[in-house]
This record gives sequence, structure tokens and C-alpha cells, in this order.
Amino acid sequence: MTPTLLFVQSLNGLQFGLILFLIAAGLTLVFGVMDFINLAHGVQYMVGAYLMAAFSAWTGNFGWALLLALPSALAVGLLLEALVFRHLYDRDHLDQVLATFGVILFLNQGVKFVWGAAPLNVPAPEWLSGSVELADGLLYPVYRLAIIVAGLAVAALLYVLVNHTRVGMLVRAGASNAPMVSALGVNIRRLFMIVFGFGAMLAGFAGAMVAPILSVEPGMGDNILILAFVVIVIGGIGSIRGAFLAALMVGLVDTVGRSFAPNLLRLFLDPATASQTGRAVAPMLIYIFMAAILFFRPAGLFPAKR
Amino acid sequence: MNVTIKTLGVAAVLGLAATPALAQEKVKIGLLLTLSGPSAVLGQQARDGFQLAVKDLGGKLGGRDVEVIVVDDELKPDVAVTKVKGLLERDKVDFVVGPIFSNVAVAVHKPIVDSNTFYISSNAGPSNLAGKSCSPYFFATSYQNDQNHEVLGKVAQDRGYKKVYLLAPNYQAGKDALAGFKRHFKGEIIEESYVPLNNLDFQSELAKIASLKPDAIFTFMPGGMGVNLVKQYRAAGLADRIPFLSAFTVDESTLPAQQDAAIGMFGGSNWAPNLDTPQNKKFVADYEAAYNSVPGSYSMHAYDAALLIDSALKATGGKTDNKDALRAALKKADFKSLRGDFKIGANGFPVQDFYLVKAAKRPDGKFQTEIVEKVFDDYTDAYAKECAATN
Amino acid sequence: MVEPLLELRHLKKNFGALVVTDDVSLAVEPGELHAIIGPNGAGKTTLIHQISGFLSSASGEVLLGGQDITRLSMHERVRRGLARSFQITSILPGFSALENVALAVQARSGSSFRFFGDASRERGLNELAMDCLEQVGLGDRAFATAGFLSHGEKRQLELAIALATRPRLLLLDEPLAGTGHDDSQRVVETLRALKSRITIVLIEHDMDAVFSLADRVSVLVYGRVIATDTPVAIRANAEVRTAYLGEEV
Amino acid sequence: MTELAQTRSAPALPFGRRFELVPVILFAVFAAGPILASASGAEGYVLSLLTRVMILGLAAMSLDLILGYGALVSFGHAAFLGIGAYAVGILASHGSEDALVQIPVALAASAGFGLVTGAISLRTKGVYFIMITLAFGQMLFFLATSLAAYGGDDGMTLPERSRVAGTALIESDVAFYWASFFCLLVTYALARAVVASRFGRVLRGTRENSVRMEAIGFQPFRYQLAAYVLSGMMAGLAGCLLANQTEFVSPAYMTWQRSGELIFMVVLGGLGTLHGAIIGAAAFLLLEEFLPEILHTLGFMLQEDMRARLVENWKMIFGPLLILIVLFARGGIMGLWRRGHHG
Repeated sequence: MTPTLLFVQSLNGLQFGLILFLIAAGLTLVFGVMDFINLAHGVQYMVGAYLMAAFSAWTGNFGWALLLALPSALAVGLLLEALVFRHLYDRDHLDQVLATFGVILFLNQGVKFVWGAAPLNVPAPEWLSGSVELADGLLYPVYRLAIIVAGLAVAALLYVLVNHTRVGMLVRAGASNAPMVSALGVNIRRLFMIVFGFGAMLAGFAGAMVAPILSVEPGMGDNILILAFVVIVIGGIGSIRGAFLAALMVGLVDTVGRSFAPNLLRLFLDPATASQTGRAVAPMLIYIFMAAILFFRPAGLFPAKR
Repeated sequence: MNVTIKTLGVAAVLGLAATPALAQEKVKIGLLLTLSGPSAVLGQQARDGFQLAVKDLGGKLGGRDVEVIVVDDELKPDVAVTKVKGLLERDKVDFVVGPIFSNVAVAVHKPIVDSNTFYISSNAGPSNLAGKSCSPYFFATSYQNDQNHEVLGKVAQDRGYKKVYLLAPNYQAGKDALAGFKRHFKGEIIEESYVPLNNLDFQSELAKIASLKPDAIFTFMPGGMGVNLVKQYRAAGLADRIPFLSAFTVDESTLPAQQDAAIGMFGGSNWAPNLDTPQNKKFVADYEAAYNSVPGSYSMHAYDAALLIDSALKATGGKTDNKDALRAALKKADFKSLRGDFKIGANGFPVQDFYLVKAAKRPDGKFQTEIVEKVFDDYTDAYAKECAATN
Repeated sequence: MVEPLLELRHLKKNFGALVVTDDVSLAVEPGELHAIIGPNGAGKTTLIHQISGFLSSASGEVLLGGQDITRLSMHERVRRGLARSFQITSILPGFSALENVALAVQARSGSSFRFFGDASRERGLNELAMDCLEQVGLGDRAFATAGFLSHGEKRQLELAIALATRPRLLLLDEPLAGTGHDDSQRVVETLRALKSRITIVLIEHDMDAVFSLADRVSVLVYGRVIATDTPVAIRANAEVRTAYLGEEV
Repeated sequence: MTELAQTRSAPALPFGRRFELVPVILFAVFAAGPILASASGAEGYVLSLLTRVMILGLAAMSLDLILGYGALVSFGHAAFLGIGAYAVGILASHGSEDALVQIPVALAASAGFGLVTGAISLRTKGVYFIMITLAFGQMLFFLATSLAAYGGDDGMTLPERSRVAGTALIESDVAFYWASFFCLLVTYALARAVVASRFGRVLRGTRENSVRMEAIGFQPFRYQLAAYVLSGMMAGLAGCLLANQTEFVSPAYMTWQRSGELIFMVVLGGLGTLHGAIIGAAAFLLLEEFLPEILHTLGFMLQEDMRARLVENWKMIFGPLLILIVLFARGGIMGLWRRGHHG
């Protein structure tokens, strides 16, 4: 393993982690502020990617497509909130899990109904395609760098929003004590709607951003949803800072661990066994990581004060 | 899940009036395919291919009216077993055709052959069904899974590649694929890389490939994984530098999403849409007209499965009760396959030609695979000798 | 001098920079009813949490019958004879009143790792539970679902649950809070009947009740005990009057 | 999760005091299964469907024991199904085909896995508990997919059903049906006894108010762990049956989706009644099986291709149906039934 390769893998982990963060941020806010488990958050990511594919085919331009996809993702989120989620805030977690699972089934099948089962293609914009040479023969796609930049920008924006605006103050207060916020005379329903729509848009943004590098297909949000849950649980529910750190950690553990686990094991085992075990262990790494974190910190890294 | 094809019903009524002698029961065929989830597109291709064949045959197989019952196995083996029992015992089908995935094929194999029903695989060809667990009730119109990988191994060997990088998902079919490749490739494998199943991001592997600079890579990356790999391989600038050999990675089910990114990438197959026979040209044209997409081998195999059943029923005079006679007729495979040369081997799997194919853009803007060269002639799979069945 | 049943030595608890109880030392004699009073925010409930083991202490010791129980968890302290009620009623709302108490009886009689036999029909448990309910005057409500009892009844039920663990020491956190006049009379009568048999530490804001029930009173202000004495002496204590009573009486 | 327990309490009446109609009807229907099956003309299919309902009903019921009575939302319960199934498959592939060996091994393995993962998971609460159980389930799932010797991701076919004391007692579908029926009935009776017992009362008390339980001298952890292990063993038994029913063992039995479906069945049927979970499993599986057919019938006025599309996309109906059930049928099917009987 050369240092350059390690560097590239870390970049990949960073990029993957930032995408995870975009999804997890909304999830953790919705969970922290509203105490609402939204399994349908993953399909909002998928919807974002499909909207991107549709608008990209329609306009033929990446920028326009992104500009159209974002408000549309927001609209879809608000529509779902009004139709389904709003009626579930007072329910217990199991009801929420069930109903949002129903939304998953519907939307996964729905996109297939509308766009067909075959994966869709979204071309990357011309000025972001191609790659830069990081080291001799080691190319890195520009678009990935763009994702990293966009992800960091959104993280910074979120930091400012949550820490330096009135809505952000309410969100933080709501995450630790919802009844208190509503006692302050804040329209809690509207706050919920804003948080929800914003979370949906972030997930949609993540979906739109990855559309050119990943295949847009039904069910693409299911596995990433589980990872997003892993992230918010490691980070501590309701904590944006926790979600950010946890997302990067999960991204790095997965990406770097996957390529280095067999090498590491080779220090202790003979090569054949090492590669066999490495292969078996690699997909488990994230879960082992989560179980270990929760073992030592049962409420995640940054538990909300309640 | 009980989807009778109404148009065939109409044809049946007409047929009934014309030839009262055939006023017998319909021949029932259960199509067991994955029609939900991310892999549904493969099941749809197979379903459409089969139905197109039935339509081309005038709504009849071997002169008998047909009822096609399509069920979705949801890619869950235990669900598939229950649904297959429904096909066998409630619907009393005469043939089960399908499925797409090997794990489903293995799970339903026992209930089907135990009930002495003919099982025609239109895609999955796991090694144990070709070897140790072969059955006189099992036939395939596709291939044994390893064979497409063997094509690429042979090509890599023949072209004199010294160092090859292998990449597959970490599950049984992935391991089988790499084993299949290695059967004919004798050069150096500089790395065998496995990614988790349903992995969608290949940056780490691509970084490794770029640093190792192999003569070629070989990969087996079906479905959405393949779409991602191809796009990312192209974006990383590797496509023009390191030949991309693959199986089930660039085909008609993934090309609509890969598009230009896949052009020039190699695959192995027993057929391609541009295979130059009149029958095949008509099939591709009809399929595109009916379903608005380029047919892949999934459709072709299912189409041939219908032709195979048709030929056997013709030979038995439409009768299905004499299993031995029906089996003998199926074995003869007395029909003209879309892929040309086609025989059924001792283990129920085809003996056929294999080609190196390449993804290309057609003048009309659609994408398809095209034949580069024939790699194997009348090729039998490696497990046939393990099959002790006396069929 | 008799050995105290409960002894607190230099107990301290802080939440970050906020010190809630500070250097609390206190001795409760066997058989007495020891009331702890103090203004809101004085740290009374926190002190009860520290004694019962619901919260751990930053420093200091808790001794029960001469044994150090500072490191024991709440359920272990219960087994050593320390029972408590909560300021905000804590019962099993879905269970009947009788079952609430029977479960407490079950906790100290035999193993609860019995997987067979209908626990709700165990006569031994039910009779003792009924007995406790009657002691607090809830006998006629035994089969009512606990969640549907009136507020006063819930407080009585909590008392019955605590009694059922056969405590040597009972910690009561504002048993009269939120009760109406009639209910509070009943609770006071119940406590009066109990005080001869069980040592009680009582936190209460109702001064009439405190001064009519207590044998001794400790005054807690800003987390510190400023005085411990008989009710009469406390009333006369100048420091207490200025710090606390002066503002209220 | 403790916070969700307070809103959903089991009926206050003590157990076993009154005659309960629902479980009697339920088991009567199962007992009549073979007659229904032979009358339907598709005996094997109906039997296999009902057997599947009973087996997954058993798994769902085992989950209800900790979810409905202990408020522990295990999102990795399918792992136990997998342990049971793999115990059968692995032993069979090494020549131990007797259920009298396989079942004890499966139960011991489930108990061991439950003990270790439970002891770690129970340190956490609420959603953290959900996620850590998911993590353990996923670890086992990936482990199974890497067992190349036992079929890896493809799974493996059993040569035949387990033998019982050396005989092919459960080889026929009818005999296997009765074996599953027997397992379900015995486990149900056992679970009923457990929830009514001293142990069960502590478990239920912990669900209602775990602080109160500590304040009367119980350590909830020990009881929750015991219940978790017990529940895992029951699910392990269901896994043994599932392997025998499909004569096939696969990692697909322990995907997180399957764990989710189990939770689903319990909530659909109604928490904390045991038989509710079985009814939930039946409703879920039968709906999954027949919804396409029902849609086909309902869609008679549609054009043929629209109708086919509707049937193929049955999940688009299934999803909203679930949402409606949650929104309008609180307490699941048992909740509906109870409301119907109390005005």
C-alpha cells in the first residue's frame, strides 16, 4: 500500500462520508426535533436522483436539472409530510416505522411504474467530467472532487444555519426539549414542516449529486438508509455535529477498511486465509464499528441532553 | 399473480372454432421470474421474450392453446418455493420456466423435479444443477453460469495478456465467475478483488487498478453494480488505457443506463442482437417494436424456451402425460434457435457457440452488444461430466 | 446514643458547574420521622435520588444500618430495606392496583425466575398486597387499573408499593404534592399510622403536615443543611427564619 | 423502546382468567388446514402456504414476547431464523440429519447468540437498541454469505427433510404440517405461561416503567436478557422449521428486510397478545400472496395491459394499504377486534 493510494482511498471515504452526511443530517434532525423515525428518508434520496434524471433528460443541462430537482424534491417531501407524516407525529415509533415502510414500498414501485425498472443514466456536466492526475498514473475524477466541495459547503451552510439563525436556535432547542419550544409560543407544526422539508431536500440533493456516478434505479435508497441510521446512531440522535463526524468515520471505515483489511490481516495470517477472512470481515466492518461505539457510548458520540 | 394472457384467450377461442379436435385443455406454463426490486428489469426481459414467442407461434405451443402464468419470486428463495408449489399444485402447470437468479434456481429445483414437472431454466445455470444435482427433468436454454466467464479467460489468454486484475462481488456467483475466468487464463492474476454485494462505489478499486496498471481487467458485476462500475471506470479515465473484459456487466439490460460510457467494453455471450440470421433480425425488430427496448440474452433465452417447448409438444402430438416421450422430444431440441447452432447436452444444458461481444452505439442512437469474434465452437460446460443422470 | 439507621456523610452532587447538594451530613435515628424542608431548588429531590441510588454522588458516603451502600445500585439498596416514592408519581399504569403491589411483594419473596404458574393467582402474594393496600386505605380500589386512579389514589398506591417491599427506611418525596384537601388528610393519617413502625424520611412543602408529623426537621438551603432539630426548635431558629420560613410564614 | 410502551398497555385483566375466543378459533383453523387443503384441490400448495404462515407466525410470536411484553424492538430477529436454518443445513451436510440432534443444537446456538448479543445490546435503549440489534443481525448475515462451504450467498439445498429418531416421520407435507402445528401450539402455550408467570410479570412491569421496577428491587437487565434469549430460541426453532419447509437454507432468511417484516407482522396483528402476532403473520403473508390476484379481479373494468400493470405493481397498493392500517386501525388487527367487542 503506497501513501498515494491511501490518500486516494481517504478521498473516496471522505466523498462517500459526505454523501452519507447529506442524508443523515435530515434524518437526525427529523428524529431529534420531532422524535419521528422516518424510514422513508432513503426513498427521498432516490426521488432526488430520479428527478435529476428526469430533468436532465428534459433540459439536457446539468445545472438547470439540479436547479429544478431541488425544489421538486422539497415539494415531494412537503407533500409526503402533509399526506402521511403529519398524522404520525403523535404516534409511537412502531406506527411510524410501519407507515413509513409503506411509503417505501409505494415509492420504490412508483418510480418503477413511471420510469421503468431499468437503471437510468444522468450525464455529468462537461466541465466536471474528466479527471485530474494526483500522482503518476493515478487519476481522480473531477466530479468526485466536486461532490466533496459541495458536501463540505452544505455542511458549512448547515453549521451556520443551525448555530447562527433563529430557526436553527429553535431546532437545537427542539432537539433537546420539544414541549419547551412549543411553550415559547412557537408554531411547532410549522417548525416541523420546515425541518422536514429541509431534510427531504438535503436527501434529494444527495441523490441528485450521485446520479451521474451511480445508477439511478428503484430501491437505491434502501441500503443507504440503513447506513444513514448507522451514522445518526453513532453520532448521537439529534446532533448535526455527531452526524457529520460519524458520517466521515463510516465513510472512511468502509472505504479504507475494505481495501486494507486483507492487507492488515496478512500480518497475522497466511495470505490465503487472510484474503478469505478479509473478504468476510470487510462488509461487517461498519456494523462492528457501530456495535463497538455503542458498547462504550450507549447513546452515541454526542448524546442529546434530555 | 395469476396473469392469464387475455389476447391468447381470444386466439384460443378462434382456434377452438377452427379445429374442434384440439378442444383439449390448455397447456399451462409457469413463468417464475424476478419482477420486483432493482433486478426486475431482467425478469421483464425474460417475460417479454417468452410472450413474444408465444405470440409468434400463434398463441399455441405444439398446437395446443397456452396459458402462461407469471409469478414474481421477489428474489427471495423461500417465497419462490411457496409460489412454485402454487404453480405445481394449484395451477398444475406442465412446465416451469425461469428463474433469473441462481439462488432461486437452486431453491426451487427440488420441489419442481420431485413433482416430475419439466423445469426449463431460461437464465440461471448454477454449477450444481449442471453437475452433481442434475436431473432428467431439468433443461436450460441459457448456459452454465461459468461459460461466459470462460470466454473472457480464453480471450485474455489468446491475446497474450500477462497481468490481469479480477473484480467481483463477494458472493458465490462472484467467486464462481473468477474461477470460470481462470479456467482458461494461465497468466498472472495480480489481484482478486471482492466488493460487497450491492456495492455501488468502486473508487477504491479503481484507484488500485490505476496504480497496479494491469494489461486488462476482468469483472463480473451484474445489474446496478455494473452500471456504476462502467460509468466510474470511464470517468476515472481507465477505459481508454486498460481493456475492460466483463460478463453480465455490459448487456442490453444495463446499456440504457451506461450509454456512451460502455462503448468498446467487452463481454462474453452466446448471442448478440446483431447476430446475422433472418430469424434473429425479425426477433430483434419485433421485440423493439413491441417493448421499445433492445432485447438482451434474457429475452432470447426465454424466446428459445418457448420454441423448445413448442418443438417438444409437436413431437408428442401435444401430449404431456408421457414424461419419457416428452423428455426425449425436449432433448432433441428440434427447433431453430435464435442463436443458430443449438443442441441439448447430456446434462440438459445447451451445447452452443460463444462469442466475444462489444458494446456499441447503433446508428439509431440505441445501444447494444455486437459480436467481435467466435471464441468457442459447440462448447460444453465443465460440469457435464459430473452429471450422472441417465437421461 | 443509638446507632443511626441512615447516615449521610459529606454528600455532594453537581451537574457540571452547578452544585446541587454540598457537603450534606445527616443522621436519621431508627423509628423517627425525619422531615427535610427547604425552598424550591434547595436540592431536596436530588438528595433523595442520591440516598436511593437513582443518582450517583460526586463524593461522600451513604450508610444504612452502619453499612456503606454508596456504591450499590438502586435495586440493591431496595433489597437492603430502603424504599422510596417519587415526586412525580411512578407506578405501572397498565397493571391493576393490586398487581402493582403484588409485584413489589414478589420482589422480596422467592425467585422471579419462575416461568410457570400464574403469578396473578398466587394467593401468598395477593394477600400481602391486599394488606398493604388496606393500610393506605386503598383496599376497595384493588382491582382498578392503576392508570385510571385519581391523583391522590395514585400517591396512596405508591405508598402501598413502597410498604410492600418491607422497608426499614422509607423515603417519601412530596407525597402530598398535587393532592386535594380530602386526599391529603388521608395520606397524613396513613403516615401517622406508619411512623410508629417504620423510619421515614419525608420531603414536603405542606408545613402543617410537616410540623404535625415530624420528630425532627432538617433544613436544606442551596444544597447545604443549615439546621437539624425538633420542629419546635426549628420554628424558633433565627437562621432558618431568615433563610426560609421568614419568607413564607 | 421504553417510551413507546407507555402508550400501549396490555389489557389490565390478569391472564388466563377468561375464556379467549380468538386463539381457539385461530388454532381450530390451523387444525382444519389439511381438510381445507385437500378440499381445495391444490393440497400441497395450500399446506405449504399454511405451514409457512405457522412458521413465520411462530417467529413473529417469539418477537412479540420481547417486543409486546418487554418493549424491546429487536431489528435483528431474523438472525435467529437463520441460526435455526443453518443449524439444520450444516448438520445435515455433515450427516446429522436427525431433528433430535438438530433442534437442540439450533436452540443452544440461538441461546448462545442471544446471550452474547443481548448482553451487549441491552446496555442501550430505544433506537440505539434497535440499531445495535440490526448490527448483530447484519454481521451474521454477512458471515453466512461468506460460508462458501455451505453455499455462500446461493444457499444450499437439503437432501431431504430432517429425520425424527431415524425415521422419515415428517417427510410428507401433511406430517410436516402437523409437526409445525405442534411446535406452534406448544410454543404458544409456553409463551402464554411465561407471560403470566412471575417472570412474565416482571417483564411486563419493566415495559411499563423500568425505574419503578428498580425502585422495588428488580434489576430489569437480567429479566430482559432472559426474555431475549428465550425469544431467540423460539425464533431459532422457527428457523429449523423454515429450513425443513423449503428444504433449503439461505442467507436470505436473515436479511434486515426480513427482520423488518417480522416487526411488521407483530404490529399488524397487535402488540402484546401473542396470538395477534400469528394473525399478523397470516395477514401479511396471505396479502402478499393474494393481493395481485385480488387486484386482477378488482381490475375487471380496466384494459388488459393496464390491468396487467396494476397486478405487476401490486406493491403500490400494498404500501398505502399499510399506511391506512396504521392510521386507522390502532392496535393492529387485535385492536380492531377488541374495539368491535367493547362497543
